[in-house]
Order: sequence, then C-alpha cells, then structure tokens
Amino acid sequence: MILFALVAMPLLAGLVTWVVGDRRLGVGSAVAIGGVAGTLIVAIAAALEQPTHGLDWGGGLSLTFEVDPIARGPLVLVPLVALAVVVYASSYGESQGRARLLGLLSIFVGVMELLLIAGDLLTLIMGWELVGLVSWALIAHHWRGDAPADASHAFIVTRAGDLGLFISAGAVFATSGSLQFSGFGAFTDGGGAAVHVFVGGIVLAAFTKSAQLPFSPWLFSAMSGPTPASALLHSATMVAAGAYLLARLQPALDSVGWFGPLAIGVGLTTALAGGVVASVQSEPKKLLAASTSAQYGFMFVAVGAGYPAVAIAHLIAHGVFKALLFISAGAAIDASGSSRFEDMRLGRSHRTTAALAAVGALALAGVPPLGGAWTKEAVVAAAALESVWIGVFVVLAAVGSAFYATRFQLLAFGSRRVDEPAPTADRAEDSTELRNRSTTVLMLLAAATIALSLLWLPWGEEQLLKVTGGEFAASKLWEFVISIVAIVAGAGWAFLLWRRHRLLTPSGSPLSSVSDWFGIPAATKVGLVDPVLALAGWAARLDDRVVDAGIGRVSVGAQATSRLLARGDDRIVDAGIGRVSYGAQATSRLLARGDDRIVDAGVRGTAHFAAWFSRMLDRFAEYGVDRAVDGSGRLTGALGRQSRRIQSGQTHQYYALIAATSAALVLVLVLWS
Amino acid sequence: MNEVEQLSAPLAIVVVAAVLVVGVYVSSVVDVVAFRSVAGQRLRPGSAALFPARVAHRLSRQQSVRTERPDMILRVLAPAALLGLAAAAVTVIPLSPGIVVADVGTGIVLFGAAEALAIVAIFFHGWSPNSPFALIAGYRFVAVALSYELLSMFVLIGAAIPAESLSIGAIVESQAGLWNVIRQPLGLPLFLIVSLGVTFSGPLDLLDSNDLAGGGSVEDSGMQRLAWQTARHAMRIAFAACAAAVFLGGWHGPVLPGGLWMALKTFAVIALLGFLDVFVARISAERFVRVAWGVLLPLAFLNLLIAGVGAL
Amino acid sequence: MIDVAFVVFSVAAVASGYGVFRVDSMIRATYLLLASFLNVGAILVLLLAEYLGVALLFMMTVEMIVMGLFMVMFMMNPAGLNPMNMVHQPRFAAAAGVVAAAGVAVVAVFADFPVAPVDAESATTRELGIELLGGSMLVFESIGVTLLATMVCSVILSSATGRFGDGYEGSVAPALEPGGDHRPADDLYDPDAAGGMDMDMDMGDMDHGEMDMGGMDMGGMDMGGMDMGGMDHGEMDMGGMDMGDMDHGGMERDS
Amino acid sequence: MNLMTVLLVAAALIGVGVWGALAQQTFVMLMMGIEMMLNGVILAVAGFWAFAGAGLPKGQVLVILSMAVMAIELAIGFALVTAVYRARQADMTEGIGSLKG
Repeated sequence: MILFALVAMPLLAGLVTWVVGDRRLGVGSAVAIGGVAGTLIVAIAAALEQPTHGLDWGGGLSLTFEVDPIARGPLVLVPLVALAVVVYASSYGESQGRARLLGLLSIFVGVMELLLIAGDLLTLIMGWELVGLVSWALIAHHWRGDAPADASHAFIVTRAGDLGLFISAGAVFATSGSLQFSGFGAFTDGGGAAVHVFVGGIVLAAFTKSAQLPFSPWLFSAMSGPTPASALLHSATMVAAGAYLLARLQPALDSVGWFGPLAIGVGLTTALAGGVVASVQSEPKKLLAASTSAQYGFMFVAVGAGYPAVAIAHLIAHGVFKALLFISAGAAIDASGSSRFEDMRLGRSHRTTAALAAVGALALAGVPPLGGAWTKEAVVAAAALESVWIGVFVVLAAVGSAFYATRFQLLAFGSRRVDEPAPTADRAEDSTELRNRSTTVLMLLAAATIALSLLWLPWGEEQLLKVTGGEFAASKLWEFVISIVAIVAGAGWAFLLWRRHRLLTPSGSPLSSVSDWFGIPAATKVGLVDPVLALAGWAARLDDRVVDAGIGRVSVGAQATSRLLARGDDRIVDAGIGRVSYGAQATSRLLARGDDRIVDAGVRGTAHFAAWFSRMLDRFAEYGVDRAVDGSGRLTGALGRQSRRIQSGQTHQYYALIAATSAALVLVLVLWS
Repeated sequence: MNEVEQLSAPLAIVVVAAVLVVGVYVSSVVDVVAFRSVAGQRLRPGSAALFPARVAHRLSRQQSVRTERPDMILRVLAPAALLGLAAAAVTVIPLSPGIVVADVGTGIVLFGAAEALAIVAIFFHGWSPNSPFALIAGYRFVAVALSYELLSMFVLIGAAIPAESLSIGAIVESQAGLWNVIRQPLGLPLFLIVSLGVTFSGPLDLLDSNDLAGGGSVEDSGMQRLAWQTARHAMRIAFAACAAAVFLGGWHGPVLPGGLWMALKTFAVIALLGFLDVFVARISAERFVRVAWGVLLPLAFLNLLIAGVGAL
Repeated sequence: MIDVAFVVFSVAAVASGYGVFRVDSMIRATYLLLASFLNVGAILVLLLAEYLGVALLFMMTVEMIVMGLFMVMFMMNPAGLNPMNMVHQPRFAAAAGVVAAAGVAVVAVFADFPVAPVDAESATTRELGIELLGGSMLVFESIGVTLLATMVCSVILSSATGRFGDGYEGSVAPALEPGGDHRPADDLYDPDAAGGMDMDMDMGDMDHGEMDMGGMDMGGMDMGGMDMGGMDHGEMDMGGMDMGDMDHGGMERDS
Repeated sequence: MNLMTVLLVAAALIGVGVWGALAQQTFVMLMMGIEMMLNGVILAVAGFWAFAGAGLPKGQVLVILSMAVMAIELAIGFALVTAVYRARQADMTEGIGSLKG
C-alpha cells in the first residue's frame, strides 16, 4: 500500500498539475509541491518499515516491489531533492508551459521511485524506460529551439544502453526462468555464457544511464533542458539510476571476474576525463554536467571495489550538493541573463546566493567537514583497499574535482574586478524572484549538505551504516592526509590561475575541443544518433527516390541506346556498303578501258555483274541490318516502358499483383511441405 | 432458467400474434387518447376506442399512390421487416413465469440486433419511395439512430450484469428482490429515449415528422400506410415489453398472477411512450446528436459502472 | 433439420454475396452484403457459437448502416436507376476468385482435420466470457486499445478541418513538382500525375470496354479515373434518370 | 453439416470476396469485397472451432479477433476514402494513379 502510494502520489499530482495547466498556476504548483512533499513523507515511512509487495503479471512473470537496504537512502533522497527543485521550478522561467514542467518533474519523481522499489528486472525495466522517457520530455521542454534535437540525442544514446538491459533480461529469463533480483545470485554463481551476457548487458545499461565514458556527452545535450530539469536529472533521478542499479546488483555481478576491473577502469577514466573537461568548460551548467560524470565515476569505482554502500553514500551526498549547485547556477544564469562564465561574477550583487553556492562548491571539492568529503574519503579508502595505485588515481581525480569546484565558485560567484571587461550580456531586469524563491530552496539544500557533515561523527557513520546496510572501508590516516593535500593543491592551483585571469579558457583555444568531451559527441552523433534519425526520413523517401526514379531512368536509357544504335548503323554500315559498290564499278570501268575488244564482252559482263551485285548487296544488306538494329532498340525501349507500367499507382493493379503473388506463395508452401 | 418451458411452434405463433394484435390496438388507442387530451378535444371513450378500427378500415379501402420508379422490393420489405423484427423481439421476452416463446440464451443481444435491423428497415422505408422528403427523413433518422444505437446496447448489457446471463428470463428472475429500475436508476430513462427513437415518436419524431411534410410516409397511402403504422406500434410493443421485463421486474409483483403484472407494466410503458409522443416537442436532430454522444453515452457508461459495482 | 437450415442459410449467404457485386442499386448491394452476414451469423448459431452469431448480426447491421450512407455519398447513380457496370480487369478478377475458392475448397475436401466436435451441452457463451476476461484477457484488452486508436486516427484522417489547416488546404492536390503551384481542385487531371501518356493508353485498354453507363459513352471516363472525381456526382446527369435522386446523392455529401 | 461443408461455403464466400475486391472500381465496393473475404474467414474459423477444436474458447476469441479486424478495416477504410476524396476528388481506384503525394 505504501509502495503504491509512493509511486502513485507523485504521478497523480503531476498529471493533475499538467491538466490544471498554466491558467491556474497557483493551484498547479501547490498540487505538485504537495504531492512531492507527501511522497517524501511516504518515502521515509517506506524506508523505515521496508514493505514488500507482489503483483502477478501472468505468463510466469510477476512484478515485485520491495525496499532493499541499498535503496533506502535514494528512496528518501529523490523526493527530498525533488521538493527543492519543484519549489524552485514553481518560479522558474516564463510562466508559459510551467505547468507542464512542474507536472513532468513530479511524474519524474514517481517513475524514479518505481525504479527504486523494483524487486525484479521487469519492474526495473519499466521504471528505467519511464525515467528515460520523462527525461526526454523534460529536456525538450523548450521545444521551439533545438532542444528537441538534443533531447532525442540524449534519449537515443540512453536507449541504446537500455538494450543491454533487455538483453540481460532475456539471458537471465532464458536460463533461470525468473526475473527476481533475489534469484540472480544463484544464477550468476551458476556460471555459463548467459551470465557474461547478463552482466555485460547490465553494465552497459548502467554506464549509458549514468553517463560514463564513452557515453558521457549526452549529459551535455541534456543541458538544453530547463535548469530545474537538469538539477533533478543530474542529482538524484536519471543519472543516479545507473549507479543505483550496479550497487543494487553488485553481489550478483561481482561473481563475474571482469566486472570489478571494468567498473573501476571506466569509472576512474570518467572521473579523470570529466575532471579535465570540467576544468576547461566555459559554461557553469556544462561544468556541472561534466562533474556529474566524474562524481559518478567515483561511485562506479566504489562499486567495482566491492563497496556498494559507499557508492550509495556518495550518491546521496552528491545528490544533495549537486542539486544545490545546479540551482545556484540557474540562479546565476537568471541573474546575468547569459549562460557563459564571462558575464557572471555575481559575487557582489548576489551575496547570499554566492555564499550558499559556496557550501555546495566546498562539498564538491570534498573539503572536510562536509558530507561530500567524507563519502569521497570512503571511496578513496575502498579504492586503496583494492590497490594502492587505484587509490592514487582516485586522489588525482579528487584534485580535479577540487580544481573545478573552486573554478565554478570563482567564475560564477567570484567578485568582478575593475580591470576585467564589463559583461556583454545585459543583466536580467528583475531578479526579485531569484532573491526570494530560489534563495529559500538553496538554503534548504545547503542546510541538508551541512547536515550531512554529521557523517564525520561516529554516530552519523553508524547511522549511515544502518541505513545503507553495507560495510565501509576503514579510512587510513595517510589517505586522509594525501587527499587534504590534493584538495589544497587543486583549489590553490585554481586560485593561482584566478589571480592571473587565466582561469577562464578563451573559446578559441584548443582546450575548447577538450571542453566538449574530446569530440566524442561528434562520434556518437555520427555513429549512433544521426543514423537512427536518418533512417526514418530515408525510409520515407525510398519510394520516390529509388523505385520510381530508377525505373524511369531504365526506360529513358533504353530509348536513348536504341536511338544511338539506329543512327550509328545508318552512318557506318550504309557508308561501308556504298563504298564497296563504288570500288567495284571503278575497277570494272578500268578493266573495260584497259583491254582490247577480245574479252570486252566478258569484262563488261563482269563489270555489269559486279555493279549489279554491289547494288543488290547495298539494298538488301543495308535493309536487313538496319531493321535488326532498330528492332533491338525498339524492343529495349518497349521493355523499359513495360517495366515502368508496373508502377502505375493503380490500386487494383497492385491488388492483382498481391493476389497473384500470394497465390504463388501458397502454392510454393504446399509443394514444399 | 431450467423451469422455463418452450412453447410449441403453432402455440408460439398464436401467442406472438395475439400479443402484437392486442398491443398494437391498445397502443393506437393510447395515441388517440393522448392526442385528444393534448388537443383539448372532448374525450368520448367509445369513439376513442373505435377510432383505430375506423382509420384502419378507411386506409384499407384507400387506393395506394405509386411514385415514379420506386425501389419496389424495399418498399414492400420495409413494413414487413419492421413488423417481423418486432415479433422476433417479442419472442425472446418472457411473458409470465416460465413462459417464453423462444428461450434464447443470448436474448438480450438478439433484442439489440433486432433493434439495429429495425433501423435498417426504417431507412428502407425512407429510401424506397424515391421521393425527396422521404429520403431526407430516412437519412436524418439513420444519422440520429447511429448516435443512440450504442446507448441501448450498453444499457441492456448493464441490466444483464446482475443476472450474470444474457437471457432475459434470467434477468427477470434476478430482479426478484430489487427491480433494475431502482438498482440502475439510469437504465430505464436511457432505454425509454432509445424506444422513442426507434419508434420515431415524441422528441425523436424525426422520420414521419411534419417538418418534412410527413417525411418517410409522405408517399404512403392505403395499405402501405396502414402496414407501416401497425409495424411502428408493434415496435413500440416490443420495446415496452422489454422495458417491463428488463427494468420493471417483469412478472414479479404481489397478489396478481405474473402474466397480469407483465401486461400491466407493459401497458404502463406503452401509455408513457404514447403520452411522451404527443406531450414532448420535437428536438432538432443535430442538437440531439450532440447530446447523445456528449451526455447520454457517458451516462450509459456511468450506468454500466453502477451495474458493475452493484454486481461486485 | 439442422442440415436443412444450414443448406438454406449457406445458399442464401453465397447467393446474396454474389448479388452484392451484381446489382446496380448501391443500397441493395450494401444490404445484400448485410444479408450475407446475417446468414453467416445464423450458421454460426447452428455451429453452437450462439453469442458470436448474434453479435455478428448486431455488429454487421450497424456497420452496414454506415456503409450504406457511404455508398450513397461516394457512388454516382446510387439508386441504380440506370444499368451500370463499373469494373476493371474483370476476367482476371473472376479467375482469381475462382482460384481462391478452389484452393480453399481443395483444402477443405482433401486435408484431414482432427475430429473434435464441441459438445452440445457446453455453455459456449459463458466459456467465451470467462476466456475473454481470463486467459485471453491480454488479447481482449489489446483489441480494445486497437479499436480506440482506430477511432482516433479515423477521426483525424477524415476531419475536414484537420490540425494542419482548414479543409481547403486538404482539398487541393499537392504540387506535383517541388516548388510547383497548388492547382485548384477542379482541374486536377495532369498527365504527369498519372505517369505520362501511355498511362492513359493502358488504362484505356483496360477500362473502356467495361465502363459504360446507361448507354452514354464513357470514352472520357477512363481518364475519368482521374477526371471523374472532378465532376460532382450531385450534378452528374445520367441519361434519363430522375434528378430527384441525384440531388440527394449530392446533397448528402455536401451536408 | 460437417467441417467440409462449412469450409466449402467459406471457400465460396472468400472467392466471391476476392472477385469483388479485384473487379470493383469504387473504393467502397472494393471494401465490400474485403468484408466478404473476412466473412468467409469468420465462417471457416467458427467451423474449425466447432468441429476440430473441441470447442476451445480460444477459437471463439479468434472469431472475435477477426470481427475486430473487420471493424477496423471498415473504419480506417472509410476515413481514407473521405481523405482521398478531399485531396483528389477521386472515388475510384483510377483516381489516385499519381505516384507522388
């Protein structure tokens, strides 16, 4: 019952909001906020008592809903973040289409909760697909621009990954005949090729969903959605699904040898690359997007190292402060009226926002005693347990995160100095909404972020242990020291560049290509998205382009060749024959003149015969050859016309063809068997 | 259902014929009474009771007009088909406890089919004389009929739900405790609307209506007209009987024998239809169509919902 | 008894089915088709599929009512007051029909099917109901959804003022060469449109012969295939037929 | 009345349907031909159900399925006829010979 409410409440609230529409926005936003708040309460209740519920689907399948210990944290996190986001969204942007935005956000919460309480792969796939769909709708919210294109880019990429989920579902169902998560452990221990297929599919789906390399770029496309959508999508819902899935199934997946290394490798690569990308980004939202990929890389490392609980902990902390950062970025964009760093530096004009954003930035940088720092330490510890070098690399990635966190804070909310050029874009007229609404939201989120600092206390730690129900790697002192050094190094470096005004990468520089994920998006676009999109149009044009035109050309060509042949024949053959005859006459005349009368008659006779023969030859041969060539030409032309006739566009003729063909088919089938 | 006994063929024919003849006459008398009462004429029982007979007599001797190149087959077929359908519809309705002419398991659906075919017959009536007004009337009727055809089926099915059977006998028995008219308050009104429509009377008098100078019957005269009127009244009987059986609890009732109850209820419905015929003004076709699709059909769904919930 | 009924019904079904494509009056054609359906429904009842038979009765009746309206809307000479014969490729069609029938008949005669008759006592209607709402629930539901989709898209297809502008937009043929102009609806005929002159020729070969209405020579009628549409059936006059009927034909479409 | 006879009747109906669908020029008549084929199909299915299917309810479901097919065919067909008439003023198959939109 609780679980049902957990999913149904936000869905209904969202639909109601959407239906109520823009005219009565007050009601709509009230409904949406209320729905999400209610969901939060229900989620807490569900997390506390962990109910399970089964639903028989038929055909041997059944939907299972349960609250796994792993899922408890995210279960509460999603509506919590969503509440803040919805409150922010209720005053975001122009009021036109806001009801849709709010409704979709609320629906988003519902489907994500469905995904979280999934107890079997079927339910999970439902939630998974729905999440992808809703995020598509959210990204395409501003449908007038090129947002739809970006949305379909993101959608198609994630969909391509979802196929993995289907494949693994097929594998496990074909082998064990059940889709229950509980049965997966036994299934994977059983071994066999199916297991590898299964794990591969799951991992693929998870990587695409949470934007690990090489699928990261779709997050940038997702940036063309409205800010609240991005905030929700990056912090707690869409992207979180992948990490959650791996953490949830980690016990089953880990039985395959290559799972751990793969997850660690990809995660680490993404973390490092994301750090680099974020360090040269020139737009706050994209910087945050890149950092999202990087942070999720941390989580994958943790899962790969065998500590799903750590990953979940980091997911929770990250969700909170990433939402905070996104909303503050949105606030900065609203205030500066531009989406680029050049026009920002709102340190003086918006002190509160800057201060609140600073909290998030510190958490992102992993500065103790904030929660984010603690979870990152846990990741480092887990990685170091796997192997020291991995730990070192994670620390390197941490340097990156410290760097870009500082960079974000300084560029967006640093104070503009006199010698800097004035912003090009004009400031948004009234940032009053900014001041009252989003500030409260930011305060809420910042409070949550700070509250997570309790993790540093032993009490908080054991609470977290209780919630996630997993164990953590004991953090060693030297790791702590190293990462503190790393943070200081990264932040200090950023400050140094800031002093030299070199923190902001000029758009023309080679770094700008790096800032676009090293051109991977082009690759995916060419390799995956464009083909899919092109397929439709191509199929549509096939008939006109190929069939009709092709047949038309055949006939035209045929006629041309026939004409050509005819003419060539006239030229060559006739002329040839003509010359033969003239030659013959000439010789005969010569002979006639040359000799005396003795053989005159005979010779004249010969001459006459030659002349006659050549004339005959001329007439008949020419006639025959001419006819033959012309005839062949006409034949080809006629064939061309006939072949075009098939394409008459006459329905009944098509029907006739269909009837004849099907009769033939039946005949073949009968004779075959 | 098991104690229902089929009537033998000849007996069945006799019964149906009797029901129809009596019913038709009564229904025409009801028409006369209703008309005179609304026209404010003085009501003399004797003449009122004899009026239909007189009309029939006059029409039977009248010569029948013939239009140019009518569709003769359909012209003859139309009244015959309507009458036959009415008879067929009556056969599936149980007349008294355990006595039903033809105990069909899917009686209610059969009734619906007969009703649909009646629409066809009525369209023939408008089509066949090859006359403008008649044709317009026929089209108008069909256009409107399509909009309440679904209605009737939903209502009847709704009545069949509590009985858990499609046989009308079972439906009647299911009303032993509580009549459907109370159990499904929306059912009877909707069904009466359909009845008005198929017997093209009252607010739905869109076939033989005066605004088309007599509409479908503009060319009718003599036996043709007589047959058509008879068939129309027979249809009314069928609907009244069905309403009585399906919604008013059929033969259930205190004291009196079941057959008598059935007759009384049928008569009550006939009288109601007859008075609605003259007391309610004609509604314009397009407006009714809008109402039918927009309001009545949802109401029928609601009725179905009520029935389903009640059956749970 | 049952056999007699079966013979009667089946003969009636086939005969009326044949009549559908033989009579001139469109209304008669439609309702002959209905008659054929009714007979098949009766046969279904004989086959103990009682509900199916009656449902076929009901459904087909309503369906044919609609069909009749469309027939009158879209056919010239709906009342069949003039003899007319609008067919093409008649020999091939007849041959195809015979072949199809023969094929099925051969199967019917020579194939041996399992003999497992339904027992007369079983309550088939109840079984059907339980099956529909039980095992075959999915099928049933998908039928429902499909029908819903059908309603929606038929409304969209046939609505005069679609979502892409008003009816006039739809009533003008799209330009046949890119960038070409929109020609008004009444001179739609364009040789290019039907693939060149020889198109006309072969249509001529096919249709001239078969298509002659009430003595008036339909030589122009084959390009009429394209041209025909241009002339409004309402006004189309046919040798010596009462204008009354045609007016209804036209008026029905306009209204 | 046995399976063979029923199937023979069905065969006749299907044949008539094919003939009509191929020979008729008007869209509506053409659709009538298709309806006729489906009519025969329904009869055949019911025959199989009654004589060779041991009265399995699924057979009846198949009949209902083909009824639904018939209804859909009719609805979409009429919609298309109307749309084509609007676009091309054509009511016969020869009227839409053009191979472009």
